[in-house]
Amino acid sequence: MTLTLGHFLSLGAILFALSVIGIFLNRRNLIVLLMAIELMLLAVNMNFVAFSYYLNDMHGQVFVFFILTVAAAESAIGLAILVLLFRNKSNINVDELNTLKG
Amino acid sequence: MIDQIYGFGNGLIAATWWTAAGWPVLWTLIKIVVVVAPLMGAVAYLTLWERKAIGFTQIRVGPNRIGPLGLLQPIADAVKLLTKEIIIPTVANKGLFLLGPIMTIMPALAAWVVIPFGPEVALANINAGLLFLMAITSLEVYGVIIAGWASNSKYAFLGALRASAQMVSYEIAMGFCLVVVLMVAGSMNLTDIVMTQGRGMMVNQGLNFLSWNWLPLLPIFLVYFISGLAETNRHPFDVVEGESEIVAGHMIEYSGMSFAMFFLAEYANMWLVSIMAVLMFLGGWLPPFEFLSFIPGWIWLGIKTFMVVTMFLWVRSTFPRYRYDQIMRLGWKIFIPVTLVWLVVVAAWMQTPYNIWK
Amino acid sequence: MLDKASLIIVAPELMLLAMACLIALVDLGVKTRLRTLTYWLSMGTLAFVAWSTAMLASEAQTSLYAFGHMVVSDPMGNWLKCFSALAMMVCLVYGRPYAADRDMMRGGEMFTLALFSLLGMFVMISGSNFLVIYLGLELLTLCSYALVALRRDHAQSTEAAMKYFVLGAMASGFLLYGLSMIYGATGSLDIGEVFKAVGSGRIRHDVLVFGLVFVVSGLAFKLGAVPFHMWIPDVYQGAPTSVTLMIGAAPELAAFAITIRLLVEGMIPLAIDWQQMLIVLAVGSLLVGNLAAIAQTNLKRMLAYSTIAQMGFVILGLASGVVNGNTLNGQYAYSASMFYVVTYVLTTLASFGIILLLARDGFESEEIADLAGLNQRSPLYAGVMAVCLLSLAGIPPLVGFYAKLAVLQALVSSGDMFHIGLAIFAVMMSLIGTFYYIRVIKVMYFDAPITVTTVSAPADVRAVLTINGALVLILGILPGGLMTLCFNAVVKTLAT
Amino acid sequence: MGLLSLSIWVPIFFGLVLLAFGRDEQAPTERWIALVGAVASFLVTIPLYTRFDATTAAMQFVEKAPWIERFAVNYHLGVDGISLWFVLLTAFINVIVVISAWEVITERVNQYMGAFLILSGLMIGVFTALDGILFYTFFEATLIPMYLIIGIWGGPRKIYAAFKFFLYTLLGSLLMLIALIYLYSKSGGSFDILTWHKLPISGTAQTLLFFGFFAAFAVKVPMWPVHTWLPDVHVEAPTGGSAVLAAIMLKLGAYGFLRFSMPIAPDAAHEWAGLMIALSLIAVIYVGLVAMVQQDMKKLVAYSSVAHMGFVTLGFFIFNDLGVAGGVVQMIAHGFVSAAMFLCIGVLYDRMHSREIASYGGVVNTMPNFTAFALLFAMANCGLPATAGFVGEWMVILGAVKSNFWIGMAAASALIFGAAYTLWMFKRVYLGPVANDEVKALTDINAREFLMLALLGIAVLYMGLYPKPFTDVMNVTVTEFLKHVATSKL
Amino acid sequence: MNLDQYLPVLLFILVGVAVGVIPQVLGWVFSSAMGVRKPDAQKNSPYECGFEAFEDARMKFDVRYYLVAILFILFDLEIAFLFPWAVALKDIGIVGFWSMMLFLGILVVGFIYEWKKGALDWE
Repeated sequence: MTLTLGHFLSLGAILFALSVIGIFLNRRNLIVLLMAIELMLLAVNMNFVAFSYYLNDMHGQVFVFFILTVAAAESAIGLAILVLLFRNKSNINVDELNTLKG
Repeated sequence: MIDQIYGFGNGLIAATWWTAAGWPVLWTLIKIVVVVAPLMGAVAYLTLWERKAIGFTQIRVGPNRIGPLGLLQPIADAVKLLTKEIIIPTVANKGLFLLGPIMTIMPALAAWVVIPFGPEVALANINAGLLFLMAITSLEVYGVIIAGWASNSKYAFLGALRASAQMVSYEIAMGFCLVVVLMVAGSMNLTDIVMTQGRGMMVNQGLNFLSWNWLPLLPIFLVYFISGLAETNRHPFDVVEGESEIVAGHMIEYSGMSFAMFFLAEYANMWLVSIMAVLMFLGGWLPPFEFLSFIPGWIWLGIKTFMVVTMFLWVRSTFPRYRYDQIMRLGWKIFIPVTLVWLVVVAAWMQTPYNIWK
Repeated sequence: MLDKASLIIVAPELMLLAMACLIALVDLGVKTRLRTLTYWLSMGTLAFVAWSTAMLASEAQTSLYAFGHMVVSDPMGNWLKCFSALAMMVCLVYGRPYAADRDMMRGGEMFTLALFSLLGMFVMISGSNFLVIYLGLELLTLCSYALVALRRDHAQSTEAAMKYFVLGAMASGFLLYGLSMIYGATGSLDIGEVFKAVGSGRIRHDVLVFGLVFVVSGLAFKLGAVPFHMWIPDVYQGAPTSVTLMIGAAPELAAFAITIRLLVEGMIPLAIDWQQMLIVLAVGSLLVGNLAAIAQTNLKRMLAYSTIAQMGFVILGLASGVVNGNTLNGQYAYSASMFYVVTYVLTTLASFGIILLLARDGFESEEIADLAGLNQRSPLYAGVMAVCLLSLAGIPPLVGFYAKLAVLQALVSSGDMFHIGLAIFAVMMSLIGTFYYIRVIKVMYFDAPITVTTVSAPADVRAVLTINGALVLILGILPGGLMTLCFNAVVKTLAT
Repeated sequence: MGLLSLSIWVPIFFGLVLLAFGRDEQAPTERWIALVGAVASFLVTIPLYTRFDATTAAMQFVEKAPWIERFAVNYHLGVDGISLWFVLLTAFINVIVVISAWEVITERVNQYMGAFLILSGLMIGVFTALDGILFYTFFEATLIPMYLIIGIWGGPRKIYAAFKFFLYTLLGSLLMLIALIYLYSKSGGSFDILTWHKLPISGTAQTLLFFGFFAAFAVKVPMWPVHTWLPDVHVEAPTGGSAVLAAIMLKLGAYGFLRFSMPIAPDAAHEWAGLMIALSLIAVIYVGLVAMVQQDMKKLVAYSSVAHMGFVTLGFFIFNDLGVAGGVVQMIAHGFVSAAMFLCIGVLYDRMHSREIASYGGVVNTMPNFTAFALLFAMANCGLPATAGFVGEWMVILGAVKSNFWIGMAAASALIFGAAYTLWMFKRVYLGPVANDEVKALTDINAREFLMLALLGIAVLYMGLYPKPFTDVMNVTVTEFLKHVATSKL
Repeated sequence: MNLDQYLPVLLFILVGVAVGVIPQVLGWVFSSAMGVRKPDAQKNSPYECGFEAFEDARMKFDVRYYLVAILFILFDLEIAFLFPWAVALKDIGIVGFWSMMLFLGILVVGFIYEWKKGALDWE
């Protein structure tokens, strides 16, 4: 079996879908949410790398590099907010995020 | 001769699956075993050498009962560990608990795949060798964290947190060191890094060792070496397993062969850090003086690595243990600024006409 | 690559960056409660940056590219930058006393983060490459997350920060996924190249549209359009009001800019496809925003839903640029949207400014009922608030009316009955919107005050707030200048 | 600055000056400033009449300056025979309103007076605007001060009334906005009303435009069945608010028919004239009947306003000069009369704090002077000859008879209802024995009230006895107007 | 894509895993076979100075560990950016040098900032 662009894109799409499902269906733990977000960015990276390789164009990989950086910065901030939330509410359940309604 | 063996094996079975996939895999496995087996030996005997060396420092004899001069001691230790009961605490996460040691030993070994033992003598001569090394050694932290978490014991958990915080802190300083080396070598391939050290003004005068990276990058070399100590949780940075505070850190719930894995990994890492230091700063397999170049490169490599690893032991037997806050302070507030400054200095140096790494 | 011309083009950004770093460091030595030194340094920087972008905007006749087509400097972008810098200044003026009362200024992070988020907006606005736009966007949103969480011991704002973070990150993910598809289809990250590739017609339409769906959803998230609006009410309500202002005002300008860059400059040949999507978004936003706002008792939350509804109008303008493949209407439609966004920001600033002003130590003043009898306590501030709300409702002679007029004109002039129907729908919705706006006016003017304390404010807040409110009125009486400015900016920008 | 600009901006300027004042400590000063402002703004409108050239239908005192260049919107003002009197009427009523509020309003005096002055300026703007957007701006902007006037100084259900007023009228005008924008596109980028008058438009478009404008103006007039806001608002509004609302604001809608609906979409206007006439007749007859059963004086007068405005629209849509001119005259007359009626009620209300007819009776015994005025205005409201109310209604009925006897018949019959409910109310409130102790304690009107009622009384009588100045001014314009409307644009 | 050189990498990782697994299995087998494996409840309880564990070990822990983690992520990425730059420095010359100096400058600002804020203090 040879790997074609389609395979990589499918993988990317599956990862992306998984992460979206993870974000919407996860009702338990915020950490899982953060992980789903990371997964989403990785799915995009998969796309970019695949395209970059098949288009023979380095820009896609450069983009991936930056996405990785941003992802790290994002998770850093996400973690920081999570810690704050934990200190303020003593848990990190998604269901507990309910004081803002209307 | 090696080519002949390879050819022989290749002709052993006349089928395409064999020549295309089967034999290359087997051949690679053989090569891996050729690396791993001596490595395991070296690890085993490093434990003995450690005890001996510390003994000498303290004007003792060290182990001397089993075998001549205690040379069979490591084997005895291995047998003992092999037959000890493996305890799995009832409250532990079973799967993760068993995964911990594996995740610890695996990177310690897998990193060796890119280490060149001479020109053209590396299992995988990949062009991103240094990157691979960084990546795979970073996995080490997972082993620690998994072990500490899965044990479900306070000491293990605290130990794991402390160990991982320490390891990641020093990884940054170490990373900066690697960047500086990369910068002067202009390549991430370890073979290239060694080879670039064999050029320059001093080489022309036969004083090879003066053109190695350790001299122009002396601060970096020192930072690297000390970070290496901290990365491997060696003395004087071994608060992680500080017996008097948190007994054995993340490994406390482990016993028998599971415990031995952590042990093995630590010593394999010591070797790894040492050989890396040699490759990056001490000219790898290059002879220190031109007139000594008749001695084969792998011997030089061995000698240098042995000397560096002995320094680990020497440090252990000499220095008292650091406090944890001191460790973190050293990593963040001293090493990072120092490496950063030296990085800028070297980069600027390379922009001047006095660049010695053209 | 690193030529002098490029450096001049990004000079405002460089200045902002340098000063943001400097202010972060200088602030470490500042000890006063109100961080006076940091504040004035920030204000000086912002003023300078606003001035320099205005200079660039008024001098430039065409688009200038720098760093190998990575960034572009055009009149539209520079004006938007100028406005966002000014908006940020106003945010800082209004927000400082509030933040100081709420223990948000133990450090100068608010100023540093504000400057960095402004830098993010600048980068977004100037981006001529997917990568640059993405980086700007992330710089902005990352700073915004931190800003929302700035009130560390306040559970509600932390919760808002978490929601903002999760949904914002997801939005970036959507946008990126779409961009990756467009990149794959066209083979370039450069907007100009993408435009050429899309226009060539050689590219598979379904792939492009697949990517486009994600890009539009990502943009809709950032603009706060239904059905991607979930974060807006929660974040507006939960965030400290001074931060609500920062994320609710200037970033809308930047979001507008990237929408123009990506959809119009990059993919105008696909206008048929994205206009349909935008229309759905706009209709949803107008419907949900206006209807949900009625039910609110929290003023911030109500303004959040009103934002959604207002964004519906902006999107409506964007969706009426191309008629039957003819882009002639574009300059009217896009300049109408730009005018709408700019005036919306101006109005939002003043209305949140009032909320900030009325909030005292330990009292948030975010319920609509808290405004009761404001007219008796302070006719000036009640007047400013009334002017803002009526402007948002689109009552002449306030600036919001001309914004709506411009958008409706763009819709109607496209000529077909469908667009006229949309226009009628939009005005019906804005009628519903009027209801909740004038309800607030009712509370301010007709109800008896709960407290009789007079409203006091620092001199700078008072002055800026008065000017801000007056501007809403003055621009309403004389909207021509700003309208022409937006029109010329869009025309010049799209010409190249 | 031209005369028209002056008449718009002088009151607005004084209004802003008043708003800048602080609290009620300075109330006396504020009242005087308001009066000075109102009188000044009335004075600047007088030259409009004296210098008006009644021999031409063209726009006079035209001012034109670019305003929003992006949309080719101009600051374009002008008056013709139709709109001239409204400018003066507005300024005049404004003076009366200021006087009426003199002692009555004690809270936030500056805002009250300021709102009325600004409102007056804005309404003059509506009557003089020759640019679609300018017109719309003034038209809508009047909502804001009126909303506040009702909401702040109104009666117990003021909030309901204020909202109803605001949203009803806004709903209509938003559709007009679409129509304006549509015309802008059709005319190739012009908001000039006079250009629109000449613009050829297809039949369907005319119908749509007609109804777009209808939505705005019918609500404002108000025509049946969208009149329901008016009684509520009148009841709750303060006296001055009711007076201005009845006297001027209702005219904005009727004026809009003349300025927009009919000349821009003449064919549609003809086509739908039947509907308009039907609605007007319903307003005249049915609403007249409704008025009869009211217990609340203000409500009664409000319904009578609806009925009177029905005469106006009826006059417009029978398309002859008697009808149209009669409609315009009726508007002016109603401006005086309805204002006076509401002020009378206000006078009573200030003393008794009740608007129920039942709480009064025999007021004539304690307030003879006042009752004399009240009788005059009641007669005018019935449309008895020699009062202002007679002229317009008579012209409209004559016009109606000319076009269709039965319409004229129906309209004439409405006069009887008008007389019935007005006089019945008069009888119940003013005549007979003193009903109770409160009425007994009433004091007659003071000098201020006398002045205000006298001014209106003079106007009503003058207009009733010598309507020529009013009709002369508009004759040429109305003829031109009818000629224009009669020409098909298809 | 030339991945030939990565075959040994993959195999070596597998070997590494095997080296982790096999001795443990052997240890299990030997200890069982020799009868030293006698688990009991006390022996299998977590170590806590001879006491029963008072509470769950997954307790709240010091926020500074989070801080280290966050700082690590950021600095590690700086290094990730330095890697390609360092390799190519000889080719990209003075422009590359100054670009990275700008980058490092910002990094240093952040570093000074967090130092002064006390983020690097453990005590």
